[in-house]
Amino acid sequence: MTVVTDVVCPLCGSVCDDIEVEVEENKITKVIKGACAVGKSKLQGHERIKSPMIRVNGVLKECSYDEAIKKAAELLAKARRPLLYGWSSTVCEADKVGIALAEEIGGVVDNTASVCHGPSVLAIQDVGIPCCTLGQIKNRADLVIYWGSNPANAHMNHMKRYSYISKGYFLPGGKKDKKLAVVDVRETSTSKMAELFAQIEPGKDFLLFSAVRAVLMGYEDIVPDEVGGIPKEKIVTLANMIKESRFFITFFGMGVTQSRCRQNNIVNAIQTTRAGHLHTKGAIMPMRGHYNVNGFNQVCTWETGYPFAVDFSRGFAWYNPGETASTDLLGRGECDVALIIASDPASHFPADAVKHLARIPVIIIDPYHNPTTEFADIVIPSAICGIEAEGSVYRMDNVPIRVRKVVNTDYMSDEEIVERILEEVRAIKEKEGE
Amino acid sequence: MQMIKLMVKDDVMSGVAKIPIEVDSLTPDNLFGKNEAEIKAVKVWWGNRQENTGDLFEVSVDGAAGSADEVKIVFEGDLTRVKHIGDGMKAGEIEAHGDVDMHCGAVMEGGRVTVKGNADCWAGREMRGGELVIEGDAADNLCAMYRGEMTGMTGGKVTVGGNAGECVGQYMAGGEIVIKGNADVLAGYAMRGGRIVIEGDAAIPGADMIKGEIIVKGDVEMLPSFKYIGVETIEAETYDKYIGDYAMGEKKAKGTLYVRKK
Amino acid sequence: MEGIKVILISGRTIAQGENLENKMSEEYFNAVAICELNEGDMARLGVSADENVKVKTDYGEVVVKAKKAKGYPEGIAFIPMGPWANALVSANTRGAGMPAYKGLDAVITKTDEAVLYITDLFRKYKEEAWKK
Amino acid sequence: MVEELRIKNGVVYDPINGVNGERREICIRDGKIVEDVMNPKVIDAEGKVVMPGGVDVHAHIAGGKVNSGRIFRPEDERRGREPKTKVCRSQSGYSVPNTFTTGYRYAKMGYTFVMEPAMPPLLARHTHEEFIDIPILDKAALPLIDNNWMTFDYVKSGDSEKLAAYIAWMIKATKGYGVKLVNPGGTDAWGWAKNQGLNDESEDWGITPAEIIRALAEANEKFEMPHAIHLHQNNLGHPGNFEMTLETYDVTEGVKASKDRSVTHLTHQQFFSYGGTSWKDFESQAKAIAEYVNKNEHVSIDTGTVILGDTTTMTADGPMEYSLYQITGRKWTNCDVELETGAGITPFLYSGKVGVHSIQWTIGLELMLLVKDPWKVALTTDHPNAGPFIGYPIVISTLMSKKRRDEVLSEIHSAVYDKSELPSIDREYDLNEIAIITRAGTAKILGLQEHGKGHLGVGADGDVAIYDISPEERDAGKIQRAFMNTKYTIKGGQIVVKDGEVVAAPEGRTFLVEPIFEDEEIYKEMLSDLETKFRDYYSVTMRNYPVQDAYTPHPYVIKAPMAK
Repeated sequence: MTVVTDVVCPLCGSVCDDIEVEVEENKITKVIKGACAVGKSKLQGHERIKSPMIRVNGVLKECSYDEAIKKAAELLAKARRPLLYGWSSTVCEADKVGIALAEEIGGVVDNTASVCHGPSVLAIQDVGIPCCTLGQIKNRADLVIYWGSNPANAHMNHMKRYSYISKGYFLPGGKKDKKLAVVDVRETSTSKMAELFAQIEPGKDFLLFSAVRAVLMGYEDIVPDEVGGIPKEKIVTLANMIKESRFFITFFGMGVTQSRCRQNNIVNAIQTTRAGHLHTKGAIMPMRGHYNVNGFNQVCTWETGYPFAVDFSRGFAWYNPGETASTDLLGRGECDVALIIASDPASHFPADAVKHLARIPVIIIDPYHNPTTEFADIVIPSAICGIEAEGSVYRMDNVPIRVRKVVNTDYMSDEEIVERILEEVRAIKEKEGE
Repeated sequence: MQMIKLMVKDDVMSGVAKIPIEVDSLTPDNLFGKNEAEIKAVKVWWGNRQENTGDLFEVSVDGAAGSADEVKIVFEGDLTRVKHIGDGMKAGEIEAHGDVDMHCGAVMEGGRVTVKGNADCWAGREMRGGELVIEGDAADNLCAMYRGEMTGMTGGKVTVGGNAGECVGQYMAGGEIVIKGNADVLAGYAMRGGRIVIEGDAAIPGADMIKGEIIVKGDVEMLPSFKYIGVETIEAETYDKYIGDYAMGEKKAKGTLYVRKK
Repeated sequence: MEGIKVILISGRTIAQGENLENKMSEEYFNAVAICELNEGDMARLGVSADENVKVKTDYGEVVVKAKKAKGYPEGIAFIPMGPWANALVSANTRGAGMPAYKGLDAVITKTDEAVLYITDLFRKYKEEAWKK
Repeated sequence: MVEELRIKNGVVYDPINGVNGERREICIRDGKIVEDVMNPKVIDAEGKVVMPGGVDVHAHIAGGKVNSGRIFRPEDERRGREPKTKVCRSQSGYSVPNTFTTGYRYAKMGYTFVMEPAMPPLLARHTHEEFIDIPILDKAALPLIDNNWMTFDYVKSGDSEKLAAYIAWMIKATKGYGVKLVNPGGTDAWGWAKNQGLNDESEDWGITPAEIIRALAEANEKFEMPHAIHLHQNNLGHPGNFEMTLETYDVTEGVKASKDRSVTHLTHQQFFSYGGTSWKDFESQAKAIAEYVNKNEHVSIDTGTVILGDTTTMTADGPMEYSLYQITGRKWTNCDVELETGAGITPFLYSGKVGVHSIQWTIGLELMLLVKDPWKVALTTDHPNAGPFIGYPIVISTLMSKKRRDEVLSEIHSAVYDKSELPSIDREYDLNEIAIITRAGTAKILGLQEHGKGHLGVGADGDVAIYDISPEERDAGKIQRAFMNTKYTIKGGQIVVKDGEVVAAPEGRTFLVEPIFEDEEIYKEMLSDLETKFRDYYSVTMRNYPVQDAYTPHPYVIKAPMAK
């Protein structure tokens, strides 16, 4: 038995990197400290896909990696509108190869951000984002606002490591030195801890942001008595909490990005932070889901100029979520082959988009069986990044961390698999060119 | 006058995947002076490959034109996956018989596009001039900006016979949009100039606007950051007048929102 | 039996997160194929915990188990993020790339129909896909 | 296989070796300049100008804030896009191009080395990851070490040995090249939305920016570092800041350089050469700055010359970006980095119609024309702050042609005639001086001439730019075109650009400096202090912090022993 320290958790966007595990016979047998319940579950693993498979007469049959990769390359090389989706639960090194593959085949490459914080990115493209790393919050933020986000359930270590419950240089007393405000449509375990909880009517976030902004800008007089179910008094209290803080941070979740006004809720949230900044110091940050959803966005941006939903049909990058995001391509029935990696659109896309997966050839690369495997024609199992393979990931605050390889494996890594597919595609194209 | 008919071939849209055709090369400016064979050879993008127009469309040419102004292109067949109709056109006329896909009339500078059906997102995106008529509904981001730009439509006129989706005229700086039906959330978002008339209902119009004019004749879900000024009469109708958006600060809040009195 | 009108939201839960990579399991099914409602709404529907309800939107319908939960105002229902919630969501992203997963208008009725297990749900999708 | 190349008949400018426009032959073997070759591929450069590969001393080409600039400017990305070719990846962007494009465009201008001058240590991995994706160029990066709480502690306690130990650790941990300072003290104060002038004492730490600058300069000189401290001082971009600029220059006077170079390299001084009391009476004070540089040996500068047009500004100077955004009301991104630094980004349009912008444009040129010794001044646009690097050929042609300057002056805001010296300056750069401010001098400033950059002597890297222009050419348009697209660019002996097209895109190297701190006892004490910082205040563990070797697949390591 050996103890491995400083293990990086490959689960959510918090990317906790102080985890200790016990390894025995090439398996993580115990998580000693650092990980939350969800992280522990990931680190200790589940039932794996045993072998690559190809669907023959409706049934998945085991085959070799070579066969599966070759078949996948053939499908992709001839596709007219291929989609390469996922990329958030793998490392940046794999993402890079994926982008090169998309470019090679004139495909659309997109990651899970498009159904998660894609709208946040669109908002940043409108107005930018005053942000900071999580340690800055831990050391300075005396007002923490969670808006449409429930970290107690979705990012369980977040408050303890980085925000409300953590102790920092200028806030040695931890939560005694801080205030917590929560805006949500329902009571949550997070809202119960808050000094101010505004229970907003669904779909009214945009209005509430505008009201808080108007107060912060000095126009309390024009704000009506109630906005989105929140009395004016409470709106003014929230604005005053912002004004009186030394450093405020708003964390927002999908409660804001997925409801009415979507990306424009975030535009308004950012504008509200800018208005608060006229009085004090403020920052705002999306609560990113997958541990490397941000990493793909980073890599895709430096390689193509755009963070996700990039369409290479014409040889150069064209970016237009709403047209070039995965749900658009599947929901509108545009795409003719899909490669899915490190994600599960069958579980997370609207039914009509999922149904299109049933109509077209689907290649899936993943360590685990998941509902998308039900639709797959080619299944390629891979090593688990952060446990069996190493590489770069980007935390929700853009801090790059290298996840570790803790145990050995016979599975090929995502990076190797995609690289091999790319090589096969190039070989096919070269042959065609002759 | 020259009439060019382009009918999408049936088999093009009959596959399992409906792959969009992008026809920004098929504008009066570009087709003027070409004969039928030459038009058939004009390249259009179909997914990740370029094809001859003649392979995807039945092409017929009738009459002659002395300039692009005298060219009229008629699109027929299943147009629901035909994108960029009239994108960038400067002169002449396009008529689309049916529902059209995204970016219809985007960046157009002159001429006229008529859609005898609905138009999908980004119709009239960054429009500079000319006229766009959508007889049915317009989907979201009608006459909006491209991502990240601070300028949307700057000129021309757009009329929508039915309803319009979210963010009509986002970052609009000039020109006029008339919606006969309702407009979904955030019409005139971050508007900097020009005029939007909504004859039906509107939800939270005018957010972050700093200039320009929005007129709503139906019901309005108001933002909490507009200031009521008083009553004004426009074309013999009485309107409540608001100034905003005060969320942008008083110095910038120079947009006007008129709501017809019931 | 007449249904009730609700606004439907979805989101992550701990149990859903723990079984993210274990979706073909009983645990995931139990964690996700559910609809949380407040006590009043449960009573209005005439269902008790673990009885089945049918949830319907403009875009689809799905049968899930009703669960009583605290913290919700009347008229708000919650289905954890996952395939059952997504049966009710439109694939039209309204020019944003992102479906509207939250804030859907829905009608809930009590039902005797069974909750489809994940493989059955997707078998149904496959059949429907080719009907189109 | 031995790769050999002979460039014959070219007119060579190699200032480090005293070659000023002479017909010389250049031979390359195995990527290095050699005396002679046996079976070379021959390039006939008859009537053309031959220079060493360009060396950029300061351009923000990679890392967290550059990428944040790309992310929030899809409208910039759609300018200048090019489809993929057999050699090149797809290209996007104008002021914040994608990584591949950055490599191709520099190579087309004849550049082969670029210094990324601001790497937040906590985000260092990001910078190196982007480096891997910038083809052709050799690169290095300067970690920001001036707003770090560890630095503050040691400046406060006056513990210069531990400070030296810390910067040695930091440069190694980040795989960096030297010491970068950006608004020392002020960037940390921005954590509370405040800022600091040169002699303001920090409320939280009880030290002044001047003390930080002096201490880091002294710590840097404890090693034989190839480069001076690289300083973006306090008070950037404000009217009347030239006085503080001159005071800042004085701060490191008397510090003894450990090598033959300046003690302080002051970057993009255009932004620090402002007179007046507000934007209304704004004027150039480039002359005062240039005079100081002319008289003193402990400073070198680069210019940050303005390219008129739209660009993306980005700097670790968070408060400065905030004030810029307040002026324009355009989009604004800020990122504070815990215990270390920060960054701000906002788009900006330099318009010839605006008086202030027009004067800013003159200042960057004045600095280059008024500093007499070209070895002390380097051409930069502080890419992309004063304009994108692809504007260099415009600047070069403007320096070489008084006529062009007069043409521009007559087209932009007339304030330039009252508020700037530029209209009265007659000096025109020659090609030798251009070679100094774009490669020879910049290589010397960075200490790279000992490592094969900036010259064409035997043993140097086979990095050569061949410009299709006669040495006598005075036409600004022709000069600009020639410097925009080389006839040939050769990198490490390989032809990478031919007739303005990228024909090969090999991977470049990363240059790293390893300072060697000798006193183990002191080093251990410093490590123990650092462990406390990680345990209590950082959000990552100390073991996960240093940049792993995987991020520098082609390293070139320069050892920096303790100074004698």
